[in-house]
Amino acid sequence: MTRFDHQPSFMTGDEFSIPTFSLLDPEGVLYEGASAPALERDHARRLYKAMLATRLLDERMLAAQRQGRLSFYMQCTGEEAAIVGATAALDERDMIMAQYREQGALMYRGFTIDEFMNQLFGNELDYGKGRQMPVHYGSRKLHYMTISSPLATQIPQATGYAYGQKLAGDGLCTLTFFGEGAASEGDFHAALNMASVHQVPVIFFCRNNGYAISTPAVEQFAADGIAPRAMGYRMHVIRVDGNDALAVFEATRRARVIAVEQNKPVLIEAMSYRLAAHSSSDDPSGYRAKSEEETWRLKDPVLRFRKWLTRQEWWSDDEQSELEESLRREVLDTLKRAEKRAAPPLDSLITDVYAEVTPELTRQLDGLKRHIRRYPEAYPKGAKSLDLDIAPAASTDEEV
Amino acid sequence: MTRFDHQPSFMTGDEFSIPTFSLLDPEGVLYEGASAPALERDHARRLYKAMLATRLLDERMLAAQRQGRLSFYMQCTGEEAAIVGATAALDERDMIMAQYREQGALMYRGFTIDEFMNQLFGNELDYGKGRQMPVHYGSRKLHYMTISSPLATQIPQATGYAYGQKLAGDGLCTLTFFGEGAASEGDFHAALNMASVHQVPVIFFCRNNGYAISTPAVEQFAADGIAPRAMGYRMHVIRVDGNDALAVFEATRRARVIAVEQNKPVLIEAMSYRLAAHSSSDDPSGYRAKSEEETWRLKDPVLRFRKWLTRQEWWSDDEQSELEESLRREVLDTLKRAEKRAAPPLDSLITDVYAEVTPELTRQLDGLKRHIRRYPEAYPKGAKSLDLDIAPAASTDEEV
Amino acid sequence: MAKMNLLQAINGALDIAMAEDDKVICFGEDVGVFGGVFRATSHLQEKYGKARCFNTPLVEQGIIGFANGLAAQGSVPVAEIQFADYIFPAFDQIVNETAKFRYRSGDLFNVGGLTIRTPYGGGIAGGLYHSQSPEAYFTHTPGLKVVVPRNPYQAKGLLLAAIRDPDPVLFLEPKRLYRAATGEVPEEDYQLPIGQAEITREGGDITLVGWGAQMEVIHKAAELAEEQGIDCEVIDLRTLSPWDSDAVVESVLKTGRLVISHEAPLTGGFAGEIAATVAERCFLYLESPIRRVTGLDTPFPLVLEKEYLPDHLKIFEAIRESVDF
Amino acid sequence: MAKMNLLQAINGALDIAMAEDDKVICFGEDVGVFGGVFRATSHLQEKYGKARCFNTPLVEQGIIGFANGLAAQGSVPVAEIQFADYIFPAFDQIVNETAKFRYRSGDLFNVGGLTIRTPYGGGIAGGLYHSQSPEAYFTHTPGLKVVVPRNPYQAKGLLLAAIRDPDPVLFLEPKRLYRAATGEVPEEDYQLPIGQAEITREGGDITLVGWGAQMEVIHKAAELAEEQGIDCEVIDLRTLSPWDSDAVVESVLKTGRLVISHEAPLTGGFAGEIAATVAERCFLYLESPIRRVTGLDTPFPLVLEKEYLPDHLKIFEAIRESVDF
Ligand SMILES: Cc1ncc(C[n+]2csc(CCOP(=O)(O)OP(=O)(O)O)c2C)c(N)n1
Ligand SMILES: Cc1ncc(C[n+]2csc(CCOP(=O)(O)OP(=O)(O)O)c2C)c(N)n1
Ligand SMILES: [Mg+2]
Ligand SMILES: [Mg+2]
Repeated sequence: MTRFDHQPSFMTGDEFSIPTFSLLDPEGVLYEGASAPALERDHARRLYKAMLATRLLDERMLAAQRQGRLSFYMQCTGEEAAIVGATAALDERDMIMAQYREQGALMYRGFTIDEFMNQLFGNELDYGKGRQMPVHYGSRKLHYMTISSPLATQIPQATGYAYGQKLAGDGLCTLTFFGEGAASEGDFHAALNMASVHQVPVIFFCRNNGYAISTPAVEQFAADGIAPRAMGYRMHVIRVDGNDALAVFEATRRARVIAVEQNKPVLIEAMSYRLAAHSSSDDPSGYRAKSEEETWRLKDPVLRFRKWLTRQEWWSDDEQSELEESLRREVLDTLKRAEKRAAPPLDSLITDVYAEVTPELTRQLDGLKRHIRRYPEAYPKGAKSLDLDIAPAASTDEEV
Repeated sequence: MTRFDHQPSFMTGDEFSIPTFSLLDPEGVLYEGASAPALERDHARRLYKAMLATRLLDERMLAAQRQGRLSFYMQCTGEEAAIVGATAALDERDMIMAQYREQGALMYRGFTIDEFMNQLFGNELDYGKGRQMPVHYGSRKLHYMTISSPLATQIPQATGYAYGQKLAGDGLCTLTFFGEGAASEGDFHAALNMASVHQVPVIFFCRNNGYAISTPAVEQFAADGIAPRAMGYRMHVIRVDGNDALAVFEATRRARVIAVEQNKPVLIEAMSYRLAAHSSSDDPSGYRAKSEEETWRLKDPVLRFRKWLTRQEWWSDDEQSELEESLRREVLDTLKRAEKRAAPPLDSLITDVYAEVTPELTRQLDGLKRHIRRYPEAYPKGAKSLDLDIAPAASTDEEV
Repeated sequence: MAKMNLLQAINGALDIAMAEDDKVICFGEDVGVFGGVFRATSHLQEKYGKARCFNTPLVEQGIIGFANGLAAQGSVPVAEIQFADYIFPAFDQIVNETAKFRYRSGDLFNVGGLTIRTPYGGGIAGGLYHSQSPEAYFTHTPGLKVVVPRNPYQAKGLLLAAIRDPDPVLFLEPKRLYRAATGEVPEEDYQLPIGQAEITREGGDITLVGWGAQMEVIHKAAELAEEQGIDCEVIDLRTLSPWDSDAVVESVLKTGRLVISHEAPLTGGFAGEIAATVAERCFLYLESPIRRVTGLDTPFPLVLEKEYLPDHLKIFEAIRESVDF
Repeated sequence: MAKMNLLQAINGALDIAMAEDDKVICFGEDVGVFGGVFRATSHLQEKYGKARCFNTPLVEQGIIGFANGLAAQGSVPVAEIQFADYIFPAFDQIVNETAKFRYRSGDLFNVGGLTIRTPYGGGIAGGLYHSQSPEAYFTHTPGLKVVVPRNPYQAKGLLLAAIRDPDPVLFLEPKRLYRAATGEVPEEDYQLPIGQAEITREGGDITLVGWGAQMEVIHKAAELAEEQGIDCEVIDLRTLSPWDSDAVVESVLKTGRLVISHEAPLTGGFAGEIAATVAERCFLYLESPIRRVTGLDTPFPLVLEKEYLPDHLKIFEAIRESVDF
């Protein structure tokens, strides 16, 4: 099997190139020679609506953050096709393990605006009990793993999760989203190697959006993107135009067949661009040109898919304005409700550290309660949770 | 630059294959079409002598371990060509950062048998002051970084070291050896990616010897070896027959030119086989067939190179027996001397933790000294270091 | 009952857990065909198949990342880290992920099924990198449980409890005792409680606290003390996190004296936590300063290991000093 | 002298170190063009070129592995880890490599040139993963020095000392104070001593010990106490490893009372080490139990951060209880 060569020749990877799979041109027209995937009208409309809703939610919540109503926010803007397109190609019960910028996946699966808001405001209805920063969503019923800030940790976890699915034999897989920056972490290498060795039904979905905060992709890796790394694991790989929802859908659909039917991992690299700032704390003008952003704004993935849908006569301008209108209203109404809700109860400080609260934690909480009873004004949320009356002055603390 | 494709096709790495560069056939004859590298007589003889000396040292020290004179040992057996061939292609001042099985590199550079023995017995002359297990050699003057047991940690360190060399502009590089098992660690990915991004003169030399303790390469990775991973970093890569010293020499010589002249990292994968047990604590009969070992024994790298040398009339059977004889004698004599030497002094427990001993460590050592003075028999080495008389009975403890 | 060494007890516990529950899956470096470099997983692949007991690639962060995902999925992974010295590449997966999984998701998801087994400790001529006792890095990490058995009987009962515990458990195995410690162990299934210390010797003059391999050393010191007429109460903590402070406090309220011993370096070691807690809670009852007998504040040495280790003589001296205070 | 905030002081120290010595090299995630997400490395790339101040790929284990190698080569790397919460992927490189490099080689090689800078601590609505205070993981690691400045003046002088120190230093920056703390700072080069605590307020009734951002909180508590006629002595440890136990012991021998405060969880936190040491060395002088005012034994919360944090009121209560004991 070994092929011998008696001349010392070095290779570098430039011997081959990995094309970018695309179906829709910027005008939403199928490329010549391309065939549309089997995507039915209702499915396509659902995909589109989730993209649009994600865009609108992001716009509104960034504005809320700017108004000081929210401490922090991260937008998916520019990458909606990659996220929602991939999600639409999955079985609803497939596990999704995302990085943080993938709210579109939840939107597609039916996370309600209420549910988003409760997390964003960390109120008493937040599934995460107000413990994590905004955008760290999770949903058990929607098979969406709660987001964790440390980058790339979810990638080997996805390999393990999928291994469990394979043993369970339920024909499901796991898809994990991550950025091209996170792919530099050691956990990435661990995850892909173990997945290929252990033959696991997992889809590694890399959102290559050109930046990791301020670090451009050329300072992140020297190769032609992330895709060539798959070769090092003998793993199926495809690169796709991340701004083309149709192509992303089709690539993911096919990847899923490989994953589930052959128990083999697949790497998908979606080429896109982070149109917004990294987060509400970031200002990209310090590290990239506006003109670069403008070029990408022309490739808007939401618009491109809308054009295709419209051409299919599956979507109309009227529907568009109606949906925009109703979504904006829903977001605003929900926001107002969510921000007024009480904080999680004081006990949530010590629950879920262990399955059962330990005696030591009970002791610590008791001490804290005694302390808050002595100084209720200093701890308005804790005092409220303990039903203590506090002077009205102190409560302004809560109304930021 | 992006190439678009409108058909969803997956790649896996099977699109290309990486040949194995070789020059000498098992009989030590140059393959047809192969040309011998510019390796002069004295250089070739030095290379051979180091291979042979490594083999003999390993044989003798394993025996010593079996006799209970040494706590632990690891052999290089089967991989001498890969290690010594690579080292012979370097500048003497290039830094070598090895894993643990690369004593051949030190042998080539002139580490004396005395120096080996002092480390193996951790005596007062050991540069490492008796702190690390046997085979954890280091030599500042020979530019050989002290071995560290945690696997793969030296690989990103090599990238950093080489970055410093590049800034210093002294035309040197770093070569780091590691096993195909260690290449699974996250540090491997970190090291190669950073080296290619930061354009660093480092040679990543992977000894693919088929096993990581009991784990065969097929359970370590699914791809065709380690070499294809270079493609993921757009890094120069060559695979070489690790049992062919001439090919290893030539591949490394050329890699070094790329590293030093272009400031680019290179990956070399040397295909070989760990002929011995993993270490003196291991018994391979539990996980691999004797017949497999036999196949590889036929490819003995030391013998193959000897045959070539002999054909060149650069080596004779007489020289062989003389060298074997004198080496065996030297090893035995040195061993006897080294094992009798005193242990490092008690103070070596607390020195080198920081550049200067801290007050707290002085306090701790003082306490220990007081304790040993009270119970000298229980701590023969410490007592000796403190010049305490101890009853003869206790001292047997030292003569294992 | 059968006479077993500590490795056999662990192997037996794994065997029972795997036989009982298909969801229990054992993996790690060399744990498959070979049964682990110490042979703790011997024959498990033969019995339960390659899908449930297998070698992983050589990557600790991957092993624990994989294990976290597998546990979140509902399986019951028992991951082996070959030496505790090599657990650090997985530190992020353990400290930032395993420990915080349930809390951060508001209990939507958890990795409670996970058990991480790893051999720790010195006294085997292992030098810096085959001797470490890293427990204190983990006892400072809420969300983890840390368990250390002292003998074969404890090992089997505690490991079975750890595997079935609803929280992730780091199970530290005293490798010096793997073959050295033998004892009578029931062949059937049993569990010992997690979170409960055990008084292994009753006495009234002074309390000695430790865990794992150090218990043997402590008992030896207690015997030396007995020869001097000092009556030691000895407590094996067994679980270091969450630790049974009440048991230790109660004993010290009675004896008024405390010596704690571990192999890890003094500064920041877990003995500091115990001493601080007990000094606070037993303030009016302490008759002499709490003494910690530990490793030095250095990496673990090789040739001078005997000098470095907190052996029975050093503990005995501390007992004497405490009693003579 | 100039009025500066803590970030500017750090930036100034880096600038001086780089100007003085070509071997000083700064790198980490986003530290290049952008100058770091907190802007601590602003303008350094402009001034000293891309070879000496640059972005790395997003891989902490690589950053520290690279830094270890670079330091071993003789350069003076100053590596930034973006948040202390993200230092754990580099834990192996720090604990097994950085800390043991000199010792294991018998001083043939060392990484003494290395400084690791990283922002730590809570109070910025950062939740679990932008708030941690991981110092205790490192103070249990012989071979490392751990330094934490409390204000801009300290930050500049200590950072310059850390960069020039012959041992590797973990330099923890209180990010809550980055912009919040301002003060007069000399524009020229100066160093403050590593390994020496500082008495920041003299008093006779009780000793309060802390470091970093917690000093501000402790001083506030001392003022509250003063209103009640309690005269506090306050000590900023500044260096946590190796720590200046003599300074603390001396103070407690005088006051007889001690309160220690940090944000990290109680169990296994560094306050335990201090309490254990002082309780032993001041046994006959302590007039009340040593109190630790710390974070809870849980991950760091978000919405209930105020409730979680060891604020001035909690410290004040501990002072009162200690004095009233
Ligand atoms: C382990 C770790 N290191 C650093 C960070 C800080 N950080 C948060 S996001 C980010 C950039 C991520 O870039 P990428 O993976 O490309 O995702 P994108 O933001 O572009 O979607 C960094 C450095 C972190 N969260 N975790
Ligand atoms: C981080 C770490 N994990 C595990 C080990 C234990 N260990 C020592 S050698 C070894 C196998 C290494 O195999 P490979 O890299 O192929 O080198 P080889 O022994 O074949 O030369 C293992 C698992 C270690 N030393 N360090
Ligand atoms: Mg990105
Ligand atoms: Mg190998």
